[in-house]
Amino acid sequence: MLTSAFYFIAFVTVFFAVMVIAAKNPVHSVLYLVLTFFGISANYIFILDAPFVGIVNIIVYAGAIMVLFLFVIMLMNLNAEAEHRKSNAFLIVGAFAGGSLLLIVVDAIRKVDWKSVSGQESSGGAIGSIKVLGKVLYTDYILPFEVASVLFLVAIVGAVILARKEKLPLTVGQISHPVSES
Amino acid sequence: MLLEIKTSATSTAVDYFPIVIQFVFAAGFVATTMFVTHILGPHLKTKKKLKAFESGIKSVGNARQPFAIKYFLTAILFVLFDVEVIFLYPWAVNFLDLGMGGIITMGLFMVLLLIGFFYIIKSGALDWE
Amino acid sequence: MPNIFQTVPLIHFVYLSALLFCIGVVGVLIRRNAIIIFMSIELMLNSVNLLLVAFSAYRQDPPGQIFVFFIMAVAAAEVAVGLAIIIMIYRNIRTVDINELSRLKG
Amino acid sequence: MNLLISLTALGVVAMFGGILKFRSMVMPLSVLGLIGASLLGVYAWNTNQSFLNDMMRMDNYAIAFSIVCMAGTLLTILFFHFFHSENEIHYAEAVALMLFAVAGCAVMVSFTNLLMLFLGIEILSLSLYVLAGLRKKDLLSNESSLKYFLMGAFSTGFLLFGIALLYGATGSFATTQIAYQLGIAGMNGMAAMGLLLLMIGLLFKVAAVPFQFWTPDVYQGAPTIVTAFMATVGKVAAFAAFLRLFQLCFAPSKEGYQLVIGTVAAITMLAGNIMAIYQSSTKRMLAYSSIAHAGYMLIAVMTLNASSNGSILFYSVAYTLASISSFLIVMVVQQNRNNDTADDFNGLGKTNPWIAFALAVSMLSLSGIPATAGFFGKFYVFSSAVSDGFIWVVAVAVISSFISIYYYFRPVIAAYSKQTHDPVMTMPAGTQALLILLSLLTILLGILPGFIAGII
Amino acid sequence: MVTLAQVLPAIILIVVIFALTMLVALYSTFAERKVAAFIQDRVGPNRAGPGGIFQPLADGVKFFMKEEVIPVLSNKFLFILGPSIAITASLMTGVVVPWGPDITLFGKTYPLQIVDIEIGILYVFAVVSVGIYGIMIGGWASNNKFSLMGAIRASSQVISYELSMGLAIIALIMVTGTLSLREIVEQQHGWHWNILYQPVGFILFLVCAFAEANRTPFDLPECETELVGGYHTEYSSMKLGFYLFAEYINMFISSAIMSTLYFGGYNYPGMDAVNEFVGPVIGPLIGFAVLFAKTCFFIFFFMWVRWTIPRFRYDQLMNLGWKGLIPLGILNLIATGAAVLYFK
Repeated sequence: MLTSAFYFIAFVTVFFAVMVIAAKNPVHSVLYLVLTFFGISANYIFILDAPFVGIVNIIVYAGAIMVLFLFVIMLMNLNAEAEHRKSNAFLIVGAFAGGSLLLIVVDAIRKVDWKSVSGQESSGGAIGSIKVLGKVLYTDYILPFEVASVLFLVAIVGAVILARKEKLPLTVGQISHPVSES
Repeated sequence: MLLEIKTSATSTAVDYFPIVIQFVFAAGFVATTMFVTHILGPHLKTKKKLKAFESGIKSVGNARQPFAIKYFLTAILFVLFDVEVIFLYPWAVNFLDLGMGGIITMGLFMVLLLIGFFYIIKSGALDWE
Repeated sequence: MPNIFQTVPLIHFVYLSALLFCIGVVGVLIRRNAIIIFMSIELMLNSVNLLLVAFSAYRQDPPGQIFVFFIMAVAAAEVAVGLAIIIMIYRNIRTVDINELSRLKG
Repeated sequence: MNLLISLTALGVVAMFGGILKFRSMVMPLSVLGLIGASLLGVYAWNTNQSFLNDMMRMDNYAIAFSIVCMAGTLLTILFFHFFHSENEIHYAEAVALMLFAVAGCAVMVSFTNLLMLFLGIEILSLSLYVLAGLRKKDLLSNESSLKYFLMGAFSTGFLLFGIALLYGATGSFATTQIAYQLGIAGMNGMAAMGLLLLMIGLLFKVAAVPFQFWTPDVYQGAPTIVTAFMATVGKVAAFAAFLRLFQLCFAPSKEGYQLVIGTVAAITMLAGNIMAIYQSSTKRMLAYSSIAHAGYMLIAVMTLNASSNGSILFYSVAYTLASISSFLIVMVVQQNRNNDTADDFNGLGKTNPWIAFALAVSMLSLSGIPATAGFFGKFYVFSSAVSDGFIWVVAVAVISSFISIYYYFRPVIAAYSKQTHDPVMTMPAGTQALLILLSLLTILLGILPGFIAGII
Repeated sequence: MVTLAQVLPAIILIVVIFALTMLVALYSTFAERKVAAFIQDRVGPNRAGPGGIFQPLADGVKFFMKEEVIPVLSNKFLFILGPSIAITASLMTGVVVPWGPDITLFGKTYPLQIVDIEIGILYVFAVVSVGIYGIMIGGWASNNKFSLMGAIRASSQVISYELSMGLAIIALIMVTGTLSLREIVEQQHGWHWNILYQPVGFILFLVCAFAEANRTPFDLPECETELVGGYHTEYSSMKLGFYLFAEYINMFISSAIMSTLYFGGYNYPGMDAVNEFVGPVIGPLIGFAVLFAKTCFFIFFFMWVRWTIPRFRYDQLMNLGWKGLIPLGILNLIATGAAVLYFK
């Protein structure tokens, strides 16, 4: 039952992921990506026993990051016509590159002896629970946690200075003269 | 066992399964209702009615026009703070167990967060005129 | 406690996340809209998350999931900065097509 | 650790310089702070402390590279101060971002856990994305920022996938644990794949061929001082992290991938140098030259023996000194003559002899002529490769160094042998003195290399 | 394996809760009009049935029978998707609410809660944050300036207030030490309601709940004086109905959650004695009735506020969210931390 659930979820996830890059309308892409995230979260919750990560995945990715994407796309009026497709050659090269990467990865991990990799019996406590994760995070991973707050500071400063308006003429290169905004 | 008093730890898959049922139920309800209204309601197509409504005046231009930057900035800052708030949950749950160490850790984090917040307020990024 | 992990082999998760990762890579390579490229990158990061959680669950080892939180935090920070860049560009030239930029350089 | 805290605090202070109206304090404070942080580093020398569940270790390697990065940042901030008015919008924020970036560098060079490596890289990269787009109304700067951002995020994906696979193979993110597990079980397919993807991610960050394609546009479009910062501090930190990762985790199995890195290094050197010849813009030429230098430094990563640490440190110092001053000179020329082709350097020897001298020294050092620091940088790197038997890589490196002389000398020759009617170049006060100081340091290291070479 | 026999109780409970939610939502519309009438000294709807009691049913039938209008320039699929997401999301939140104490039927004990998960509150947050898509997509797909503006305002508002709501909840969790709604309720047994420990947190939560549900005084997204109908300007028939319903369901559920988190849920003073007296079947039902009464009070409160307090201006609203509530939330967090450490 779980195995078939996994195959179902996996199939749906991959399908939506493909649709993300295939959809013409960016709004559709965003929605497909949200669905992909739901698929991944379903994996966390239903199969991998990691409910906290699953829910946080939805809150952070679907509830915050993708909302921001949608915001930007909606406000910028990016309709389907906005993007000229790359030529077919590009498509083929891209697909070929991705496909070969996949083949290489799959080939490398196919031969791994999984018994040595996993196979540890569960120790009883649910490691995906918020309590356990919180304990580990705030005892062993204090330093990365604080460093992450520096990262947030950088992001705050960066976002504020880049997104704010500035009343200057548009230029191309530091030396050349202003060009008119069209 | 679903909906029985839990005696031992069970895996989360079973715990969460009713959510799927609920979803199927809700989605089914929505789809059915939509379909039924579609069947029942009258279908009169008139051109004027299908135009975008702009207070009775003829609609002008594309609705999807670029917007004030404040909205973007609000959304961007929301994303950052949302993640910071998420980090607080596992801490709050273990608040008593972590003791002083936890408080210092989070205190430092909060100080940096507040510095960022102070910066945002002071730089006027959130001023709605 | 029914050991749920015995039912789905770990390698299937590795395949799944590798597949998602490669879809993301292809997306980056074939699209020109900066926002869609960025979304493909998010997809790549998510496939990494999936892989980490799968390993963490099968090994019963919490750090894997902790790492995922940090990836999410970094993704959020990246999104904030990245979309700020995209907005900045859009305000200047009214497009987010990366090839348009090269053309405008002239 | 103290070093990291003080850098962060410094960044926080600088961040408010603009909005709390103490702009004029920002530069002196940052300079003093950076010097203080370096002293803290010196103070921690040989203590080899590890922090908080072995997340990072301040060994001599970490301290040395932190100090190099901080010195680079110090110079960048000084020049930034010279060329940008304090009243310019975002002045304080830009300085703050540089300070945060160098905090990220300190994390990158001292990590003993892959999580820290990742966070360090991200702090550095995010700051650089923003700095590259600092000229918000300049399309080239915009493009630079966007390209750098997309490529950086893309490469982060590879890096992370590599880390995830490595975690799958070894069950840990700690370098000691990874090395231990790999020592027991050996490299299986998954670990090897993880290593490969990690390597791709890092090669992206250091701009090695075939992952270099973003570099020229990004370096050219970014404000020149930011370019200098990226090309020196950013690159040095990336290399230090690269080498540290491989020293800590993968050193025993180096036979497996040395050939790959060697090939990449060879192609990078050749491609970087050959492409550089065809550039008319000197700034763009320097961008390609930085790709070539990534190739030289990769040789040290490839050999991965006892002397690689010292040789890459020396190379970093030499490269940082020469690169910063050459970018600065390009900036001066750009501002005075509105362009930066080799012709714009005409007559520099007459009009501004000291600038021409600094140009000559930095170019000589970049091309590796004896009696400059660059020579010993290359010498150490090449000799450790030769001792490990990588004659062919060194041969390619030497050939490409000869190629590089051609384009490095172009502006120098123009400066000394051609005439101009343009007026004397003007530049902010202090620039010239600093440039001369950098040149003297370059020469000093070229004469007395032992000063730095042996310390780690 | 999950068998039908296992799932059946869950399904029954889902159906019951679903019916209840729908009923409450329907009658909330009625109650709203009656309350408005009461406050404004009018009679309110009184034609359909005695005292207008069948008015909501008539409204419901009308929604079914009305013509569907889908504007030509809109994106049809997304246009339909918007309200569907909105109502589905609002229906999903109710599953984690513990509606009553465990009930014993036919010799077996069943909890009156559809799912008891360890991170119940986070689940609610996740669903709420997904609910934004309904508004955004609907507003964008309409291809109408008012709708888009309304959608943008609504989503900006919702995300801004989500932060303070999170901060309020975190302070609560520091007291309770758990995210499971069931455990939170059980900790409040008798009189130990969380409102006593978290008064500021409750006020924060209450304000945010108003904003999240887009209720007055935070109903800027649909303020008819500026934006006609806001994000649902172009909607008609059942799709409009879904948006309106979603709002009422959200109001109901957030009232229930507020009662659960801060007002003891199904607990009431002296419930042990009552339970002993009436037995294991009636007792839980009384508990349920208590929760329901508390919820109804909050729904009434929502309506009361709507007809009493004028609407904010948008800049006031954003300033309140970012510069008022977030600092307040952080202060509350610090105070709570200090208090918890001091007393335990």
